Amino acid sequence: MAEFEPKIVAFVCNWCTYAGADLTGTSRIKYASNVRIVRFPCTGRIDYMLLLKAFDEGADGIIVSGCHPNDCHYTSGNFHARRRWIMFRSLCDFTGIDTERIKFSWVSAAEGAKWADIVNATVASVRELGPYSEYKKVAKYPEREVSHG
Amino acid sequence: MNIDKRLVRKDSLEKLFDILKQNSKKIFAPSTKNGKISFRDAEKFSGIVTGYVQTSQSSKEVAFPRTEKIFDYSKSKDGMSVKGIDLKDIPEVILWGVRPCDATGIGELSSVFNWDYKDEIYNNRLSKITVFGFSCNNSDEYCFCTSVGGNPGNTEGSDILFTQTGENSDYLAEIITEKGLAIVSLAPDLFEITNNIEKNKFLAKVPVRFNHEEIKEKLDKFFESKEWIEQSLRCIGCGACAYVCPTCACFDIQDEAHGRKGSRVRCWDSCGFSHFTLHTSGHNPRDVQSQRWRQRIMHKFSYMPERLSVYGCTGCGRCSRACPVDMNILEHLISIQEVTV
Amino acid sequence: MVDLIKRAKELIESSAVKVVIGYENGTGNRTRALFVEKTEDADKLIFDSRCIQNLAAYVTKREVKDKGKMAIAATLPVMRSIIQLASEFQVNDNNLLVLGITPESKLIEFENLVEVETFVHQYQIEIDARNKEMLDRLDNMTKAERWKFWIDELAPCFKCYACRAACPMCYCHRCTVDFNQPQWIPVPSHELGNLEWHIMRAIHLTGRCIDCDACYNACPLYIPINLLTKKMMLDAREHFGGYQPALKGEHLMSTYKPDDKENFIQ
Amino acid sequence: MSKIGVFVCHCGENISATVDCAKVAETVGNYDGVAFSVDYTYMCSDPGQNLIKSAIKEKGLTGVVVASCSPRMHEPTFRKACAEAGLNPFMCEMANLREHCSWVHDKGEATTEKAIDLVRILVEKVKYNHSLNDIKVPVTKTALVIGGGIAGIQASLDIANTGHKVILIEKDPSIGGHMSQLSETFPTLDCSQCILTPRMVEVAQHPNITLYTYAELESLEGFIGNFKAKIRKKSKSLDEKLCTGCGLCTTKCPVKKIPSEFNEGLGKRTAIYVPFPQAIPNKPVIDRINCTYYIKGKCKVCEIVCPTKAIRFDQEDEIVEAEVGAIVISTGFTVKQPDFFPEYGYGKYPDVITGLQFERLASASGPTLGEIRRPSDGKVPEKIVFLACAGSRDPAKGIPYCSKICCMYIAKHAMLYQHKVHGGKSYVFYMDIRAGGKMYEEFVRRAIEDDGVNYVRGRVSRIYEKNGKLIVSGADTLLNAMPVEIEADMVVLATAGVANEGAEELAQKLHISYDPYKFFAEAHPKLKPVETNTAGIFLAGACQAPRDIPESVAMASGAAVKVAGLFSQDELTREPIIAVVNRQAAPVYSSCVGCFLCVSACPYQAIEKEEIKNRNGEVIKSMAKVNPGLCQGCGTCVAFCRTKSIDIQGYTHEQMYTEVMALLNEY
Repeated sequence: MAEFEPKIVAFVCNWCTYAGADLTGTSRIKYASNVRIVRFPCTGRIDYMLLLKAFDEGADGIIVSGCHPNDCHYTSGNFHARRRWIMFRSLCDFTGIDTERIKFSWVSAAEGAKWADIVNATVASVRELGPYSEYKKVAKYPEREVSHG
Repeated sequence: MNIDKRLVRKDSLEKLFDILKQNSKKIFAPSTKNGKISFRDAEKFSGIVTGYVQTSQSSKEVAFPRTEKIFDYSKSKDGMSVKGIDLKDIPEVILWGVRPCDATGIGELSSVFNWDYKDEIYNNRLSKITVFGFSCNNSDEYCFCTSVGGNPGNTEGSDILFTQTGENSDYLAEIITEKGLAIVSLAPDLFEITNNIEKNKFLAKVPVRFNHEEIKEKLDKFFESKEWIEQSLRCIGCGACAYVCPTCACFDIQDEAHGRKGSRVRCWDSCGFSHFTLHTSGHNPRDVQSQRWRQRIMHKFSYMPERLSVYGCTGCGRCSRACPVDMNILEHLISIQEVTV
Repeated sequence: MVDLIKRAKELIESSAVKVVIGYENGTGNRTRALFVEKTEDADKLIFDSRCIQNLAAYVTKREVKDKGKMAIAATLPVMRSIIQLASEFQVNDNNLLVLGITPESKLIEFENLVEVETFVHQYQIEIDARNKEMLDRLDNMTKAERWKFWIDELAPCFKCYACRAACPMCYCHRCTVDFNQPQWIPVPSHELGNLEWHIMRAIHLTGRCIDCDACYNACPLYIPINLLTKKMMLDAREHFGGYQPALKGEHLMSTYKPDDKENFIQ
Repeated sequence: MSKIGVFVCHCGENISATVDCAKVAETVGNYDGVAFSVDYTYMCSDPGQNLIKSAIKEKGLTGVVVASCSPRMHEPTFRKACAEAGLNPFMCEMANLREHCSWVHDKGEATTEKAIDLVRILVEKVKYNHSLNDIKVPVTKTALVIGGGIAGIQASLDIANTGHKVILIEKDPSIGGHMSQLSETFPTLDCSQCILTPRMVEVAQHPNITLYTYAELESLEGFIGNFKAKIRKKSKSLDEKLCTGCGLCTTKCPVKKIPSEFNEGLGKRTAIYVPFPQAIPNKPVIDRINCTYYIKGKCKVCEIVCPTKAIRFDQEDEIVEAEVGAIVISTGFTVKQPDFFPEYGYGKYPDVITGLQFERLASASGPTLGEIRRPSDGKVPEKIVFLACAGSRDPAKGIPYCSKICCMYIAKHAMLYQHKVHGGKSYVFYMDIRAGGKMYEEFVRRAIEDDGVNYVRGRVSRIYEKNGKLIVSGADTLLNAMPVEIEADMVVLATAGVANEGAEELAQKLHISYDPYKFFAEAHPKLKPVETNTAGIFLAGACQAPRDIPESVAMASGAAVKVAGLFSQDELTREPIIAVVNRQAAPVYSSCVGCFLCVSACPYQAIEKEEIKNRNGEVIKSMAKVNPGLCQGCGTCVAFCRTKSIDIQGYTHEQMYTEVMALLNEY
């Protein structure tokens, strides 16, 4: 059986982390190809429901990343996002959703290397955790997979 | 067929349960969780509760699940392929401990699923259900089966109806249908021949509180009444009444899509919800709660008898018990009867 | 409650208000909401320890609101709800008069919502021992146990939305679950649909819930969903300091502090 | 039905070296709604762009996905190409196959798979894209400058010189600000008024500048290009048109003992007064609090002596309304007040003074005509002590920041003292000497080396009086914290520069943000130092943080350029990536319930209350409305809205949801 390849979805802001990931590219720093980036204007725009949707659809891990505090292009979107994450994480933890599968980070446009590190670390830790089968079971994920071969 | 009456010893009930289990029957019976008695898959006889007036949810879910897949679909370049659910996968089920009002409800539900289109999935589920009715020895202030044509020992809808003959006593078993007979044939020894037992004296006394025919007639001229607003001011518009009701049959069709694949599912819906009738345009013919309350009563006591020749209410009283704000349907029906149009 | 009946009669008679929302005796030992529009109906008003329904849910109900100025018999949780509703611009002094009922069951009338706020702020929101114990039990579980606990507890939920309907803060005309382009929360009441609905409900009530337990009391299936909002309230307290509904307060979740804790962010 | 065109770029070999571009194009070409799919060496080249343009025309494409480099690089290029072919530019999306895929992963199936995923996400997203049009906002080409110090003066002149109208308002009777109070300026020691007053005159005479002194902002509404300001012109009790500024009234006024604000309390003025001789406008105002007529109801000496009968005792405040397109805030700063330093005896000992007071003593136009004489007895101090960081850099005092200008002006003060008092001894207590700036360090060294100022590194714990001397008791940290006591004749405190009183209220009126010290906040600490969070409102000078003159002037010119840039067009064009609140047919109108939590979440104060009224004018619904002039499109409101009533164009609920679905499912 092939080694488990985690599916990682990254929700990033346009101005810092997306640009940071661009810099990773420009700097030709290699990282695991398991991650797929979804671009948002700002972390403030990231709806917590989208994180759940990613798990619904079979993601094994999630990265949420934006500008460092005080560096937000929109001055305070990331502060608002952070407060939401605090409560969202707390609720996830309380309901038993695996918060170890959701990595939050600040990656600036200058931190190309940090982006590669974040991705690699997330892929490694999710690989360790294995497929998120508890959630997939509730989301009837495998059933969907096999129903039409 | 003629109703065959047998005696089942109190102790034989567990034996019957075990025999049915040995015959790999799935048994749904009332059990308690979080203080609520509901029909659940019963593994052991000891888990089954007795002596309850009514389960908090009706047994309709076994025939009409709150969520059920109708078909799977997938899209490809060659077009769309649809795969219906395999009816063979639907299990044979014994519904144990159904009160006569619920058993009657099954008939009312069936009339909705068969009046024009014959709903294959529903009918298939129904065909695989054997209803073990249990007559009511007790009732409470919410019960009003007798006002809507039922009674605590009504055989309608049951395949077998058990009536306990006094506290801690044996059961009178009325074998009503072929399905019931089939059960008897699995454990013929447990069903003893008996003299004619007068079951009525063991049944709960449920007084007749209103005349449903009269109510129906009244409702025909009652549509514009202010009474609806008065009655429903405290209604908060949830769907608890509809979801515990044995006859409410409203459903929503949803596509759960995942890329090129997906499933179409049917799930319960309620006319009490404000968005139930919301049009795309933004217009909502039942814009306020009083209109939705009116719809609930009219549907059960006017539209259904008119179109399907059945009443949409079995008098089980569940909606009143479940209502978080004490909307008591019996009280409101009585007041409709009393109000002069 | 004689004082309340008397006051309700005066208010109706003088047309100071069009409707007084209070409690009356219901079926069996139950109590329920009463809407007094005529003085003679005021005699049906009662108040005792059974009266726990949060009547604030009615002040945003269209058919009640449309009657004109309302007065409401308000216990502490109801008053808290009203302050939160006022801070969200749903009620104001022009459309609502509060007839307060103190924790000692005394009638106390307020000139305006500012006075209600002052009164309410004398009391902290406390979680009762039974629920505290449940929360502790959950805290001591492993993540997997908590997951199982909630999947099992939420399994019977058939999405009748009684919790939503009974909650004074769930006054939105279009709830997120009613939003279908896209369909954020699955409509069916399967495991996923139930989990996501209750997570969303808890998040939307974070910083707004005043812990009246109306959701739990309304649930026809006794699902302990109030634990979710209680936990959110406790955690919000821990992270951002205590909160009380306030007329001109900063909303907990639509504001921030530059030094909010972020030890989980890399 | 969508007709999407997908254009996969090889970027020479930058992408194709690790990604099988042909396979990407082929796979995606099979997806629903994809009408055209092709790979090509260089999509950004002319032939590449022509490929896109002709496909749009020939295939009637409704959406385009260019799978190439980062959208941060070429999104404008491809959107423009689409527009040229007649497709709305916002129907074009870019999949980042280079920076996010080919450059960071090795060649292989997984990399090509990822490339396919990235393209698929955007193919599905673009199906939900809508044609968007740039937002046009008309511009009123008049600027409002608030505060007539050097920053306000510079900004006004710069804007006025580009040919645009300026309204300059100043709360005091004269423009000039703190700079007009200064004696000489560092590091050149040229006379402050000599360089300032010509500018003041220029302001007064400039045809494009309307000057309102003794005036404050009452309220502000509107948004970039379209502000409506109400200005309160406080009553001067004077008909300015008739007044010739002869000054007779001020000489005859019987109330002569009012401490002069201009002289920082070291001189006196009359009740009807001109703050200083070179004031602009050089016309008096009556200080109603101290005027005998207003106190007792009689006097009117000024009215009697006025040759043009210009005095108006019954004059009332006047509210002037002005429509302006941009605003420059240059309200400056203030210094910490005396009661802040009980340990230094300020207020208790008359010879403990502030730096600003010293400026007045050293000024040729000051109360001592430029001679350094101490306030108590007018003696020339033989020993003088300067304390740096009086309040600044002291978290315990609530001012953790450095006031920035003090190190330089202390050096200047000490130097001026040494120049004026031959044989005098001066000491400076300092924490660090911060003299970053052109010729600044050299200036400080001159004070120490050429003029013999004694610099002592250490803090002063207290100042007390003994035998007519001020005992300055501190420690020299460079000498192992050896206690130092100096018997001084005069002490000058370099008091912390702080935000003006009322800065908070002004910020709220203007809907701009401020920092914890109540200084106005810039939009970005590095890249937008003169912008505020509110589009169309700019900052200049010390209202943003303590600033020296060259910095204030530079900021002012920077702000002026921003204003001029704004005024260079008749209409503002803004990207339509902004939030919108949904609107529906009656009776729903909108799913918004008007809780206005979004208002507190919005960093730009771009959300306002909209009331929907029926025919009788009764409000039937209150709901949120996004001001397209102010919204910057961050989407913070979107994630807050419980009813999902706000959406952000270009990143809608449907688009983002679809991206996540497309990412994890087969299509």
